Amino acid sequence: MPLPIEIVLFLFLLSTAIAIARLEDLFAAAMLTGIFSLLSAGLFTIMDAVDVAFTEAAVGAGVATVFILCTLSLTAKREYQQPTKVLPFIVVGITGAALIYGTLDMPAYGDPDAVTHRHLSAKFIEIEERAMFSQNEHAVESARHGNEEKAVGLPNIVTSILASYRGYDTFGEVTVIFTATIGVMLLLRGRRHKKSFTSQSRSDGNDVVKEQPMRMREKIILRVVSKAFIPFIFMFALYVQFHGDFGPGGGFQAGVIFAAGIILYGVIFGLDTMRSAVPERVLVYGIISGLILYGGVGIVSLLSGANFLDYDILDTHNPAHGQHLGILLVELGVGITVTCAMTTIFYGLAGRGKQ
Amino acid sequence: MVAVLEILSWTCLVVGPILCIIGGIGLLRLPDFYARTHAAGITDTLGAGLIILGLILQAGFSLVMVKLIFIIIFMLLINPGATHGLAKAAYAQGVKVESEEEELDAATD
Amino acid sequence: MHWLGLWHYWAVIILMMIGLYILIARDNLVKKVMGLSIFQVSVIMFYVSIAKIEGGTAPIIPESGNQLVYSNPLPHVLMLTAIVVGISTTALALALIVRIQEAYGTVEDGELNEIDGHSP
Amino acid sequence: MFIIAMTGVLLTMLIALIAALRGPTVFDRILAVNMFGTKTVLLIAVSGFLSGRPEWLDLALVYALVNFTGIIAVTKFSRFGNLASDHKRVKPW
Repeated sequence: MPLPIEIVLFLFLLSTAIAIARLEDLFAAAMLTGIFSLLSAGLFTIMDAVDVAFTEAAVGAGVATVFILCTLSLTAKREYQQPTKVLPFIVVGITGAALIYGTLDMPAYGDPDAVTHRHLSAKFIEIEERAMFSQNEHAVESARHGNEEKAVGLPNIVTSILASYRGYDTFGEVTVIFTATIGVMLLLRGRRHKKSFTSQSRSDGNDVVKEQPMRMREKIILRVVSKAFIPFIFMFALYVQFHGDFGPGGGFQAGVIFAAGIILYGVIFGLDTMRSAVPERVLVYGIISGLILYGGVGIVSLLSGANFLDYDILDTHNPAHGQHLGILLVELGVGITVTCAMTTIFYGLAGRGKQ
Repeated sequence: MVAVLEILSWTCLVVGPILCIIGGIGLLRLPDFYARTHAAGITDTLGAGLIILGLILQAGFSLVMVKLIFIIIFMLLINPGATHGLAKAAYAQGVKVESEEEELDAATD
Repeated sequence: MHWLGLWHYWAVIILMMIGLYILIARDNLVKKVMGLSIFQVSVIMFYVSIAKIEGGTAPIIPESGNQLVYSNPLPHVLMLTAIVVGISTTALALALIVRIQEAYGTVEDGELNEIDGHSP
Repeated sequence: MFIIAMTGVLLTMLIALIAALRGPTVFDRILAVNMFGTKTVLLIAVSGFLSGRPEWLDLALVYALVNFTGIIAVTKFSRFGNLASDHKRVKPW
C-alpha cells in the first residue's frame, strides 16, 4: 500500500497557512513562511517537478526569508490586533466555491489522457527521447531531417524547453527580474529623508533590538563554520549551473544559490565587509552583462541568418553542438543576472537601515 | 557480505526514525529552551545521520553515495553550528533555564 | 466517483483562498505580502499538479535508456521562471513598503487611510 | 522498509510543525524550523529511493546548504533586529 504522503503534506501545508493567517507576531509568521516553502518544495518533488522544487527550495528557504526579515527590521514586528471580519470570509468562500465548481470539469489528477499532455509537450518529449537514444550524430541528424523538427538532445527536457524551445519567453522573464531590480534600486538607493519615522518611534514592547557592542570572538564558531561552508555553496552553485543540462538545475537555481552564499557572508560578517568583498557597482554591471549575454546570443543567431535565439546556427557543422553551446551561454547569462539581482536587492533592503 | 550490509542498512533505517521521533517528543515535552536544544540535537545529528547512513549502504558505490556523504558531512557541521548560534542568541536575550529556577525555588522554600 | 480524483485541486484551492483571505482581511502590508506569496505558491502547485501523470517520473531522460513515462515538462518550465520572477516582484513590493514606512510611519492599511484623509 | 523510514520522518515533521506553531519563545520556533529543514532533507532523500530514481539528491543538498542561510539570518535577526550590522559593533539606526 503506498503511503498517503501527498495527503499528509497537504494537511501540513494547510495548517501552516492557517497559522500564518492567525499569528500576529510577524517574525514568527516569517519563519512559518520558511516552513511553508520547504513543505511545498517537498510536495513538488513528490509530484515529479524536481526543477520547480529546486528553485522553490533555493528561493523560499534562503532568499525570501531574508528579504522579509530585512523589511521587518525597518517596519513593525507585530501587526495590530483586529476583529475578525465577516465580509472577507464571504468573499473568499464564494470565490473558493466557484473555483471548486470549475474543477469539476477537469480531468482527474494524474490522468495520462488529459488534454494538457497530448499536444505540445508530448511532441517535445517524443523528439527529445528520439534524439537522446539515437546516440551517434548521424542518427540525430536523420531524426531531424526525417521529422522536420529541431531537437536539442539533452537529458533534462525542462532545460531544453526553458532555454531553447521557449527561449524567447525566458528572455522576457529575465528582463522582468532586471526591471524589478532596477525598481528596488530606485526606491531604496536614494538618501533617506531627515525627519523620517523609524520603527523605534512606535516600539511596541516586543522590540528585540538592543544596542550592544559585540566583539569578534563572540561569534567565532558561526564565523568558522560559515567560512568553511561558503566555498562549498559556491562550488555547488557552479555544479548546478553547468550540470543543469543533465540533472535538475540551471541558471535560475544556480543564481539564487550563489546569491544565498553571498548573503550568508553578508549576514555573518556584516554589510560593510560584504561591500568590500562584493562591491555594488560590480553587481550592477553583472545584471546588465548577464542580460546582454542572453540577448547577444539571440543577436548573433539573428546576424548569422537564423531566427532570434535559434542556436542551430552557432555551429554550422553540427547543429546539436550549436544547441548545446547556445543553452550553455544563455543559462550562464541567466545565472549572472539572477545572482547579481538578488544580491543587489539584499543590499538595498538591508542597507536601508544603516544610513 | 551482501546480507550483512542489508541487515546493517535496515537496522540504520529503522533505528534512525525511532531516534528522530524520540527527539521530537523531547522537543515537545522538555521543560525549557536549552533542554529542548538537546532533544533537537538527537534528531538532527544521530537520527538523520543514521537514516542517511542506511541510504548510503543501500546505494552502493555510485555518485548517489558521494552526494549522500556530502549531505551527512554538511548536516553534522551545520546543525550544531546553527544550534550553537541559537543558544547563544537565546542566552543573550535572557531566556531562563526553567528547571534550575524551580530547584532554586524549592531550595528557598 | 470521478470527483474523488480531484482532491488535489481542491486542496490547492483551499490554500489559495487562505492566501486571498490574508490579502484582503489583514491590514498590515507585510502580512499582505506573505498572503500574496502563499497565493503564488498555490498557483504554482496547481500548475504542477496538472502536469503530474500517474506512474510518471520527472522529465529527465536517464542514461540507461529505459523507456519511461514522464510527467509533463511544460508547466514545470513556466512555473520555474515564475518563482524567480515572483521573488523579485515580492522584493519590489517590500521596497515599496519600506518607503511607505519612512513616509507615513506606519504600514497598517487603516492608519494609512486615516493619514491620507479617507475614512476606512 | 523505506516506508518505515518515511513514516518516521513524516511523524517527526508533524512534531516539529506542532513545536513551531506552539513554541512559547521565538527561539523554540527557530529550533523547530531548523529541525523541520533537516527532516525535509531526509524526506527528499528517502522519497528518491522510494520512487526508484535516487539521482536527484542535489535537491537534498541544496536544502542542507541553503537552509543554513535562512537559520543564520533568523538567528541574527532575533538577536540584533536587523541583518546589516557587522561583527565589530552594532550601529544604532
